[in-house]
Amino acid sequence: MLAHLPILQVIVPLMAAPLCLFLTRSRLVWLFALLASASAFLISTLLLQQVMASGTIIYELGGWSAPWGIEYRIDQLNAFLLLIISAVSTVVLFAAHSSIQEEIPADRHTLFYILYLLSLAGMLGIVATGDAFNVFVFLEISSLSAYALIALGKDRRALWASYQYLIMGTIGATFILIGIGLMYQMTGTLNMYDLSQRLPEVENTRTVFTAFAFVIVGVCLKLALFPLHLWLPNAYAYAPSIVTAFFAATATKVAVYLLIRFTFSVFGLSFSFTTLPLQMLFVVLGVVGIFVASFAAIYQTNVKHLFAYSSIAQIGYMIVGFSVSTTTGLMATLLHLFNHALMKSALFLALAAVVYRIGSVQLNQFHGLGRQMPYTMAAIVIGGLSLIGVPLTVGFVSKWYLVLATIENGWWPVTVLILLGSLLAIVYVWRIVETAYFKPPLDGSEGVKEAPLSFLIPIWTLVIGNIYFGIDTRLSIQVAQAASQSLFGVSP
Amino acid sequence: MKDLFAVIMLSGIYGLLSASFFVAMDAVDVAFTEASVGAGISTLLMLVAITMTGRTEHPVRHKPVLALAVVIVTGSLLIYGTLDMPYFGSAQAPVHQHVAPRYINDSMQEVGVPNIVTSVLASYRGFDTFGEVVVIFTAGMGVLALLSVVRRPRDVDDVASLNKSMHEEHLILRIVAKILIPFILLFALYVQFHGDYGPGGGFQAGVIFAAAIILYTMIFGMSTARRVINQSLIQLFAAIGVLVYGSVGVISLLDGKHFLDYSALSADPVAGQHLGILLIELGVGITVASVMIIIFFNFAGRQNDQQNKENNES
Amino acid sequence: MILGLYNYWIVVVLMMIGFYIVIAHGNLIKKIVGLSIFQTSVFIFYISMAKVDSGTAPILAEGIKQYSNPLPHVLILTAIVVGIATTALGLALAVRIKEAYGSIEEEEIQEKDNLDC
Amino acid sequence: MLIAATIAILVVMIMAIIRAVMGPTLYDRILAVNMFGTKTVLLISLLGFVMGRPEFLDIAIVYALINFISVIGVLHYSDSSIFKRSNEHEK
Amino acid sequence: MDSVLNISSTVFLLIGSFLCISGGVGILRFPDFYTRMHAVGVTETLATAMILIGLMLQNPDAIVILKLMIILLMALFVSPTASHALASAAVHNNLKPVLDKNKNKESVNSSNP
Repeated sequence: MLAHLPILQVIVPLMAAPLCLFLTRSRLVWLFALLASASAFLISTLLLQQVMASGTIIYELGGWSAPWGIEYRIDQLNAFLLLIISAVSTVVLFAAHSSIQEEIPADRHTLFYILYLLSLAGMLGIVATGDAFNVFVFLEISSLSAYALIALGKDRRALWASYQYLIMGTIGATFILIGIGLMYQMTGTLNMYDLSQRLPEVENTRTVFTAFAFVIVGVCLKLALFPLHLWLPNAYAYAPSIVTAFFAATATKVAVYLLIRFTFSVFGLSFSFTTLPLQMLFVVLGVVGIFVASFAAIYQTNVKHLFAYSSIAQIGYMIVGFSVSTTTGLMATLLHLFNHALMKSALFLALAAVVYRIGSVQLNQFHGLGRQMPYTMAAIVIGGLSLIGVPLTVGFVSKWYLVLATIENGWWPVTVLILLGSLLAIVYVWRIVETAYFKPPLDGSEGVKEAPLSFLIPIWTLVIGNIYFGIDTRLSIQVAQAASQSLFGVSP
Repeated sequence: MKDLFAVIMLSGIYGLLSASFFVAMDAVDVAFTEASVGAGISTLLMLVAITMTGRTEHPVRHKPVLALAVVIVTGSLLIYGTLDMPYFGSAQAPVHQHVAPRYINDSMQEVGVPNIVTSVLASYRGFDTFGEVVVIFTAGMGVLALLSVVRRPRDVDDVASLNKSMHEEHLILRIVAKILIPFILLFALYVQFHGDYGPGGGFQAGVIFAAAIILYTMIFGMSTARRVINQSLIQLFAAIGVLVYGSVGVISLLDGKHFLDYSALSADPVAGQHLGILLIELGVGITVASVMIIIFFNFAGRQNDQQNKENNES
Repeated sequence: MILGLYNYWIVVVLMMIGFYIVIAHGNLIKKIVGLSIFQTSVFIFYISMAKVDSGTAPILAEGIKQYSNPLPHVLILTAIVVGIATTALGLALAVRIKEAYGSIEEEEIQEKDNLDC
Repeated sequence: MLIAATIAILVVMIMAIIRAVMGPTLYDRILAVNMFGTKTVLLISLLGFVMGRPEFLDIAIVYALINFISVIGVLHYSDSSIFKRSNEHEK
Repeated sequence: MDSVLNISSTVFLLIGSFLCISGGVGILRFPDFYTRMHAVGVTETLATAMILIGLMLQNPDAIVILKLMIILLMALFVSPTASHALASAAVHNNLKPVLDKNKNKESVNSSNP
């Protein structure tokens, strides 16, 4: 069965989703979904090992060789992403059963798990596949389930946020579809590897240029890159907390993956970065994004909003690393993908616990929570420190490599700006710490207790991950380095 | 145009027009689908939706200058991109030179199905189609999550009485529908199993099947239809369709072949392909039909509920 | 012979009409209509590129030499399904928004949201 | 001859679109759309013959069916209370 | 024999096209809903039948003729039913016909139900 791991990775959650309909009790469905997600995690670990040991794995679906059939092509980059997604999903799902009791009506529980699994399968499918059109199909699976999941939020604003996300997401997906169509028209193939072989011949045509523009804009819409980020804060803030924790840690990462895949592997480095002024554009957007989003985060009163804006700022860091387009820069981006997934899932899960206990994430409800929910708030503090980039947390590692990469390239001003951006993070994290620890509890909040273990276990798993990977960086750096080197190796 | 009803009628016409265009462009399978989806199901859904959301659009207060600019930039970029394209209809285009020739020349030996679109859809790119089935399943689950209402038995009686008064006069419609519906169902089966030889296949058949049920629902009323089709049963059917498709793939895995490699199904590879395509098309058909019915029932059920509430208030 | 591209230009114009409706109009249902026009135009674009002069539908029959390209047809079959799925979900959301906010105009909803905050 | 008939049908289709755009009443639009639908059925059948592959008439059958169903649907849902109320408004 | 078939097919197609066009003119030119409906309803069924019969004469293939017959049957069933449903819905919702010729212009505008 080991040879079939690439496909099992996707179809295990995919087939588990419809099976959920046959189970009757909510708890049973939860266990089943957890099982499916955990086995996806197991598979991705094995896959990563295989890839690190023996290099790229190619799996031909239906037994048809590419480019006639669809193939899965797992290299270090995909395997790394698969691991991040399935790990976060499993940990988050662990807390789901308690969290959705409070936030979602009982008759929707089964549907919630089904949509969650579909969304997971969709993301895994996007990452695993080596076929451009297959990306579009799985993108839609994950997006459609995301729209429905966000709309399950309690607040009526969840519906409106979900609708806006639907419009933006569909425009993005359609742009990607147009881009794929244009590429197909010039090369006659849909397979990514084959595309990368055949695109150089027609590289200087206006059609390929347009195709590139459409794909990039479409991906950036999904990515919530700075001027196209408007859908994200509300979608994250009003979705059920579990959904927020899952998406904040994974959805934008998948989009970053697509950006890297298309620019580096499909179009090739020389086309993406020398023919077009893309590098400049992305640095500027990334840096502006960091500042605009961080300032916006400072003024938020809803903590979920605050962290959502902080996510946009973190995407800015990833884009800066990406646009440096050296091995170190890309490595910094990949590390930040991993680290950001760790911290944001921990932070949003902690918020889920807060919602479970006090039913709100308004900052003015946080008074005195530091004493009432010590473990949860401690997790938020450590996550926040990680966001800032304090040494001994994961945030430090990726910021460090990012700074290194920009210095290597001689981009001093960018380095300074990145460090300034981190200072802004201190401000918004401090606001939470101040309210939670230095203000007396509100009247009538005496009954607030610490979150139950079903929350604390996953939260602290992630927090310990945050610290562990901040100290022992071997694993994450080794994989990120291998991945970024392979990307530069494939397309010189 | 401020009247949404007119907008929807025109978009239905656009669906019909584009479908005729697809026929002219030799894409008969696509035309088949677009006709039943673009002009049929989606128009219907939009209509049901506007009965619930209101029919007129409010005038826009601000001038959409920014939007216009974005559209003009995007449009000119696309026009710019077309300049280096191969001419329309040219047989020398790369599209017709790479990949596709194998489908046209060899699919008969490799898959053994005259309709090349079916063999590419179900075999060469069978995994895309699996994705497609899952997309439609996701949509069904999403609509359920958004619109399903908990039904109390009293409401059902209200609906029944309301429907009775509404439909008693449509005697002619009822009789014609009674004659037509079995025929439509039969035709759906024909489309389902004739997909190998002509335009058609699981998706189109599923939509036509669902269309027959929708017709029945509209003419004989929601509660009558509910009595025929059990809501939770139809959900299970939607899941079963996906599972049928998936298990075909899993069978080939168990046989040591790659996922969705139909040659595992039979000793003779071409016979295996035939069997595999038959099974997965069946899976597609079941899921599509049941999801379409789920979507329509939930929209229409919601609308019935709202109407009842209004009637009770007034 | 630049006219050999006329087909694509018509498609681009249609696409942009749909796109304009999506981003410029405030009515939620109309946005969805625009979205489906936008997507359908992309489908037309794909199908036009599959056409070969004097080719016929890609269903094998005796005595026909030139077939049109079947691959875009397959892709678009999938894309149509995605399109209807999006439309259905979007409409469902619009219906729920109407119930929750009492309006399906973007501006009014935004105003009500600002009041909530 | 087939071509001539095709062109005639296209002309009629344009006429139907004009009526659907002009309205003025709901029923005019429905009538126009219904007419457009039946003409599409004819157009598809004719196109099959023009292109020399008349075996694709299945599509025309589907059109005829879908057209009927959508007209019934339009009538069914235009009968519902919201439309009546907005109609009364217009009066 | 062939030429007989061809000529008769041409004649049928011509009649069909003519009827179609006249229906189209009717839907554009007539003053109110009921008269437009009458123009379309009367011509439509016959036009469809004529064109389909014309097509049947063109092709000797049994399956094709069968399919055309099915379409024809469908048209014969469906068109009148749809017209009937449409007209009865219009009457039901108090759409008034324009009866007086002198008032034509105003009534077209005020024929909103």
